[in-house]
Amino acid sequence: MAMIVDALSWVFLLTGGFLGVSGGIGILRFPDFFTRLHAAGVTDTLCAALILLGLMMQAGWGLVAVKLAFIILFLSFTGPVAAHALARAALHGGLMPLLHRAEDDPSKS
Amino acid sequence: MLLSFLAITTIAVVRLRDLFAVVMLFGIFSLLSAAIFVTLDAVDVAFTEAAVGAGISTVLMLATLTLTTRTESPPRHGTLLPLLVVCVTGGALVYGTLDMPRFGDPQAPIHQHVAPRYLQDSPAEIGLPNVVTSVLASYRGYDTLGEVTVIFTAGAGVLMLLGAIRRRTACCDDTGKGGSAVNHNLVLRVVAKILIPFVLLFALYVQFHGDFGPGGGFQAGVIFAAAFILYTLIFGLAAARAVASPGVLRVLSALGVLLFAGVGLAGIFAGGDFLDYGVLASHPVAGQHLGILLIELGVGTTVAAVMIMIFYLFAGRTR
Amino acid sequence: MATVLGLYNYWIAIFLMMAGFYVVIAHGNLVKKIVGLSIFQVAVFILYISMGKVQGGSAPILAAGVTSYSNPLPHVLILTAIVVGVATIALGLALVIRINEAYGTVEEDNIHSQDEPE
Amino acid sequence: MFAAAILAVLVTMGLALIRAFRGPTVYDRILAVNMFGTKTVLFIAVYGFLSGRPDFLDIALVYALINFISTVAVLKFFEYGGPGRAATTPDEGEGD
Repeated sequence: MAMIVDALSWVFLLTGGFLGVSGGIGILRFPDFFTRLHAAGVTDTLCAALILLGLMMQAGWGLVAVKLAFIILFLSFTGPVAAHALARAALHGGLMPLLHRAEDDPSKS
Repeated sequence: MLLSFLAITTIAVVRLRDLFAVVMLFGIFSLLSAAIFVTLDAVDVAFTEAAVGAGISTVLMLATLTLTTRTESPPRHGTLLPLLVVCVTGGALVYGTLDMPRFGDPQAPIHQHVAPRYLQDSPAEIGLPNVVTSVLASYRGYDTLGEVTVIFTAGAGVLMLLGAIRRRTACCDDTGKGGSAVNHNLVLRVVAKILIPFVLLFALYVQFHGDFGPGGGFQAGVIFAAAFILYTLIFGLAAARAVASPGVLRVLSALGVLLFAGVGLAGIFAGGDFLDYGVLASHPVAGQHLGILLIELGVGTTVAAVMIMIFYLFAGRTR
Repeated sequence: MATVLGLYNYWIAIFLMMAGFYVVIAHGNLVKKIVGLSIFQVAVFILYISMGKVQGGSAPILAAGVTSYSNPLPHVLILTAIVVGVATIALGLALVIRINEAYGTVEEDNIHSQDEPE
Repeated sequence: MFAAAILAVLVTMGLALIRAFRGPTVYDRILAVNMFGTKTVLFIAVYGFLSGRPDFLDIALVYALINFISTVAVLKFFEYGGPGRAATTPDEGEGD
């Protein structure tokens, strides 16, 4: 049982790390702001949640796990909200999505 | 850790650009330095730097930027001379470090003097696990009282500078608010409503848990202020003023300092020295606990009140 | 090589300090100067904290089973210094705002040139 | 394993940093800072485990909070400021 939890937490940590890096590459490589927001906003929350979940499994029950749960809760509230506010502000500020480039580009965050 | 350092240096180099970007980079800079403090075992410091450097000062700088110009005018005369001065000073300092003990050396002089005493005796004398708190509040209580007074004075100074001319901006203050997209953003409002109570609760936890883990009055005060800043940002200045009016804040900021000093005086009246908490209760350790709790409360009150007050003043100018 | 590694933290702190110093003396914009000032402050913080670190030590919060702690004294000093630092910055920014109201600019050169004709 | 996670986080931090330097628009910079903040939270959490004393997650919590607040603050002030000066906001704000 302990080994399963351990292996699962490793999987979570690694997946989280991979998502983080892919988000980082995305924020660097994508052509315009909204696609970058898409890359960052989606991966960011999931990556954080996965890594923290992995840590939670390593920690076992206790105050540490509860604190980690709070951080996950907090991040999953604030991350998307910040991304949403950012997209709105950018649209409001006159930044238009890059529509003509390709058909899969119009990014909704 | 070395990587983070490297990143910092690049930031420091690249930061010479338009002011808005400078402030954004400064936010990153604070976050990075706080992460470095964590790796250097200074968890309390990281706590404070996170809340203060990344939070409050970035917000204040942004407020200033909206009041002044966004870009820096390029013409500067003679960058060569300052560069020379800086290089010479830096060279001298680097030369000075050659004599310094190596990083992390346990035999360095700094670790031989008072620190071992704090580490060894404070469990018996104060009885708190967090040595930083016991040094801050008890052994170095005078210093901390001085710091709190400095903060109070700074708050009074900002009040003098920015609080005076309210009449001209007062008209816009009422009409111009509530308009922007952030204010109308339903998602933000709802989430903020959910989050703010938890933030306040967390501030209280930090305040009273500071004896056992990282935390204490300074950090709790700043977090408390951060909650109010969030409220002000989303619901507008008038709403925040209705919750915590500037008058109340002024009284509170003074009250915190007075509480701190009052605990010190109580020590005198109880037969000990100024800021000697051992005499406040029947048992010295219990007295220390009580004293530290009270002065941390004083610190927290002052810091929170002054920070909120400063933010109100800056925000009041912005409108 | 050991020297370089052993002093790396200090050198980075000095580099940051000098960067802040350079911004303060070479730039005319007052907001920029304040940013430089706070960089300088953070550099001092890092210098102090690196001096307090003990190799193999742990955060100075007493716990069972941990024997070596980093030095708590610099932490205390810097803790209060940070809060005082932000108070200083707030005061400085308030001054900048008032200067901007009085002169209509935050560039040092423009302020000087406005002062001179009087 | 923690080391791998922390390495991933550090790499992401670096990438976000590059975007913050280059970012053509202000929003790119805000996005990069926000992302950087999240990664800092993760860094601190994982580092706690790496160093064997995972009791200091309060700091990570504070970071998450501060990061959110500063993002909101940036957006707020940026909207008020608009591209030019701040002084002209009242009518603009009402118009929305």
